[in-house]
Amino acid sequence: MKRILGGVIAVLIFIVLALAFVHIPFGNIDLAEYHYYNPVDNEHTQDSVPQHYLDEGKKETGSTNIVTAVVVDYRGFDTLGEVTVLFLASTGVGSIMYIFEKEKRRKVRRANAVVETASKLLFGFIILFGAYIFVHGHLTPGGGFPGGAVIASSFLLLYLAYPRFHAEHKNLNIAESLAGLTFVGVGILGLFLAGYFLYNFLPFGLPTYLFSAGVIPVIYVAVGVKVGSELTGIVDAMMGVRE
Amino acid sequence: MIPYYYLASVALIVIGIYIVIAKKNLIKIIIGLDMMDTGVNLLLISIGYVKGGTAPIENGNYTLYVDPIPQALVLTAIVIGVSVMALALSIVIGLYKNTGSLELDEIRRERK
Amino acid sequence: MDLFTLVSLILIIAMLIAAVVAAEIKDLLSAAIAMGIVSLIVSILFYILQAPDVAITEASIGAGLSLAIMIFAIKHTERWEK
Amino acid sequence: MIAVHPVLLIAIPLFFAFLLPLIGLFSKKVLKYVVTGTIALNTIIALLVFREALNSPIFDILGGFKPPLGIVLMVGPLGGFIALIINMAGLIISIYGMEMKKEPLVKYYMLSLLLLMGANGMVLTGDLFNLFVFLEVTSIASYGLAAYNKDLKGFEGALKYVILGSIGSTFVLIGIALIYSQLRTLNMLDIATRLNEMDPYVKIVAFTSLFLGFGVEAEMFPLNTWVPETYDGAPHSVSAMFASMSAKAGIFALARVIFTIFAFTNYLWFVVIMGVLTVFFGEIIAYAQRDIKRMLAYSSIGQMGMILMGLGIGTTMAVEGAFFQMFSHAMAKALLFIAAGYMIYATQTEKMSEMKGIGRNPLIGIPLLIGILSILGMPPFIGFYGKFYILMGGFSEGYYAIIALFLAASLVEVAYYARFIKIAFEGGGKRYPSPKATVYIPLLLFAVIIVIFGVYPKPIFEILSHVTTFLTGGV
Repeated sequence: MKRILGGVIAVLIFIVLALAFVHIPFGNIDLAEYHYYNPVDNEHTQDSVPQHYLDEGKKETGSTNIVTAVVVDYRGFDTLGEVTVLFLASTGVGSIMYIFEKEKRRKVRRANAVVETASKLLFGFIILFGAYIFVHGHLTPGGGFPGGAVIASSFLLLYLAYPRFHAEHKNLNIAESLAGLTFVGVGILGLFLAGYFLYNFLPFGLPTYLFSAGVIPVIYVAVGVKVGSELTGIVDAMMGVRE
Repeated sequence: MIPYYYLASVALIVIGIYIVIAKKNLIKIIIGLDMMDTGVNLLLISIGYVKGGTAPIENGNYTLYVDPIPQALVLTAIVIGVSVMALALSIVIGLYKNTGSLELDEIRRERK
Repeated sequence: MDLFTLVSLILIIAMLIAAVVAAEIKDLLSAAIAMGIVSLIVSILFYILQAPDVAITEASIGAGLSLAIMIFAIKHTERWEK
Repeated sequence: MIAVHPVLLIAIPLFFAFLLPLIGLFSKKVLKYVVTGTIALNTIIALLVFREALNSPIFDILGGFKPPLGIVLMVGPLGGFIALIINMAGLIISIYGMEMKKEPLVKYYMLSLLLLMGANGMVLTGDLFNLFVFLEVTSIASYGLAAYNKDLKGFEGALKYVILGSIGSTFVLIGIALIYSQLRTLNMLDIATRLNEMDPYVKIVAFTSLFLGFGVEAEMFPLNTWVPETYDGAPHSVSAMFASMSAKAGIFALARVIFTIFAFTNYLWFVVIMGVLTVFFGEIIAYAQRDIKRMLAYSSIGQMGMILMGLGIGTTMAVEGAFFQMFSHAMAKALLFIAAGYMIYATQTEKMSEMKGIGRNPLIGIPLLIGILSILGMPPFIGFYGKFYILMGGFSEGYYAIIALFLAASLVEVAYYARFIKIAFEGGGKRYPSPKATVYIPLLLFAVIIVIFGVYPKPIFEILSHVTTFLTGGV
C-alpha cells in the first residue's frame, strides 16, 4: 500500500520536474546576458551577477579562487549561517547523546600494533594536510569545510585505532567557541570599521600570494577549526554511545 | 530533449522521496533524505555548468568559466545535509534505545 | 558522442544503479555503503562539471564522514531491515 | 547612514550563543541570566529597528557589496513588527525557561538562543538562499529542542519533524534552483522585478515548490502531521517557542514568497483553499483530543490556517487581519502553552478531564481565561480584530462558502475550549501547589499585552496601514 503510494507520488514529482527542466538549457548559457536590477539604488543595470563575480571578483576581494570569494566574501553571511547549522547539529547531537554517555564503556578488541603505530604516525600528517587545505582556500580548490572534514577524519582514525581514545569535550567546546567568536568578531569589527557587517577590511595584498585576500584566510582558518572540532564532536558523540 | 544531467538528479531526488514514503525502517528513511539532498546538489551544479568553461579559479590562461554561485550554494547545502543527517541519526539511536526497534510500525505499537 | 557525454552517462548509470540498490537492499550496512558510492560518483560528476571545490567537499564530507556516522549508527542499532 | 543595524538582531544572539559554552565552564548559574539579558538587549534593538523601519524601509548591506551582488537585509514596517513580536515573545518565554532543570542546560540555552536568531533571520533577510539557510538554522534548532526531553514521545515527535522538515527544505532548494536557472540572481526584489523573464510553467513549479517547502514550517495542511507529536513531546517552554516564534517566522516567509517575490494574484485561490483545509483539519481533530498539549497543538494548526486564509484572500483588509492574527496568536498561544506546562506539572497528568478546578487560583485562572477568550476572538481582546478582519475581507471578495466553513470551524473551536474552561473552573478539585514567579510573571505579561492592545488597538492598525505597499510587492 505504502509502496504504491510512494511510487505514484514519486512518478508524479518526476514528471512535473522533468517538464520544468525542458525549458532550462544545459551548458549553452551565456552568463553575461542576465542583467540584474539593483533594488537599493533602484536601477536596471547591464551587468550580470555571475559575470560580475568572474570579471571583478579578483579585484574586489583579492581571492584567486572565485568560489571562495563568493562563499566567504560576497555571500559570507550564508557561510556564517552554515557554520551555525553545523554548531547546532553538534550541540543537538551532544544534547541527545548526553543520557547514553554515562553508562559503562563497551569492551573493544584492541587493534594490532601495526595499525596503532601507523595511525599515530599518520595523525600529524593528516592534520597538516587539513590545515594546508583551509589555509590555501583562496588560492586553490578547497577551503574551510573540506579542511575541517580532513581534520575530523584524523581523529576518526584515532578512534578506530585506539578503543580507549577519547577527545576531551572541554577542549573541543573551547576550540569551536573561540573559532565561532572569531568569525562573528570579524563581522562585527567590519561593522564598526566600515559600516558593513563582514566587511573585508584588511588589505588585499598581491593576488596568488598566501597573505592576500584580506579577511578571507582568517575566516577560513576559523571555519576550518570550527568544522574540524564540530565534526570530531559529532563523531565522538556517536562513538560514545555505550551499550 | 531534457539533458541527462537534469534527469539523473531529478531521478535521485525522486528515489529519495520514494524511500521516505515507502520504507518503514528508520535508517532507510534517513538514507532517502540524504539521497534527496545529493540529488538537489547535483541539480544545482548542473545548472551552473557552461559548455567549454573551466573551474572558476583565475590563473590567467582561460577566459570562459562556469558559474561560481551554484558551487558556493552547494558547499553550504552539503554541510547542511550532513548536519541534518547526524542529528536525525542520533534521534534514531535514541528511539532504538527506548523501544528496541527500528521499524516505524513497531515503534508506534510500543507507544500504545 | 564525445568523451564528456560518454563518461558522464556511464557514471550516471552506475550512480542510479547504486541508488536503487541503496533503496531496495535489506542489509542496512550495504545500503549505507551503496549510499556512499552514490555520493562518491556524484563527487566525480562534480569534478567533471568543473566544480573542484564542491567535489572535494562532497568526497570528504558527503561520502567519507557521513558514511562513517551512518555506520556507527547502524552498529549501535540493528543491521537488518525487516 | 543607518543608526541601528538590523544585522545586530542576528549577530548578538549568535555571539552569545558561541560564548555560552565558555561561560558554562565557569558557572552554570549565570547562564539563564545571560540568555534573558541577551534577548532583552535584542528586544530593545528590535524596537529601535522597528521605529526606523516605520519611516522608510531599511536596507542593511552586508559585506559592502550592493545587492544583488551581496546579501542584503531588508526590513519594512511589517518585517520590523514581526521581528519585534518574535523577540518580545522570546523574552517573555525565556523568563519561563529559567525554570528548566534538565541537563545539559548549556545546550538548551544555546539551542533556544539560536532558534531566536534563526527566526529573526528568516524575517529580516532579503535574499532567497539566505532565507533557506535561516530556515535550516531554525529547523535544526527546533529538532534539537523537540528531542530535548529525551523520552520516547520527544524522540518520536522530533523524528517526524526531521523527516518532514528535510523534505520541505529539499523543495525550497528545488524552487531556488529553478528560479536561479532562469534569472541568475538570488535577491528577492531583483527576482520580483524580472519575474516576467521566466517561463510561465517553470514559474508555477517554482512557486509550488517554495510554497510547499515553507508550508512545513508554517503548519500548512498536508504537511503538518508533525505538529501534534512534536508539540506534545517537547518541553513546555519549547512548545511555546514553536508556536510563537518559528511558526510566525515560517508564515512570514510564506507571505514574502507570495507577495514580495511572486506578486501572484491569479493563484491566490489555491492559498485560500489550503488555508481553509488547514483550519478545518486542525479544529475538527482538536475537538477529539483529550490531552491538553495535543489539543493546543491542533488548535495552533487551526489558527495558522486562518492566517493563511487571510493571506490568500489577498485584499488589504484580509491581510491586515492575517498580520493581526499573527500577533494575537503568538501572544495567546505562548500564554496557553506556559499555562499548560504549569497545569501538567501541578496535576501530574496531561488528561484534561483530571484538571478539575485548576483555574480557581486567580494567578493562573485570569490569564488562562484571557488567553482562551482571545484565541476564540472575543471582543475586548486582540484575537477579535484578526478574525473579524479576515472574515470581512472574505465577504468583500465573495468567498461565501469558505466563510461558512470558517465559521463552522470557529464554532467547533468555541465548543472544545468551553469544555476545557468548564472543567478548569469547576469546584471540588484538589488543592494544587501555587505557581512560582517564573510561571505567573510571563503569564501576567502576556495577559497584559493581550488586554492593552485589545482595548486600544490603534497603534497596531497604524502599523498595519503599511500592508497596502506590502501587497503591491514593496518591502
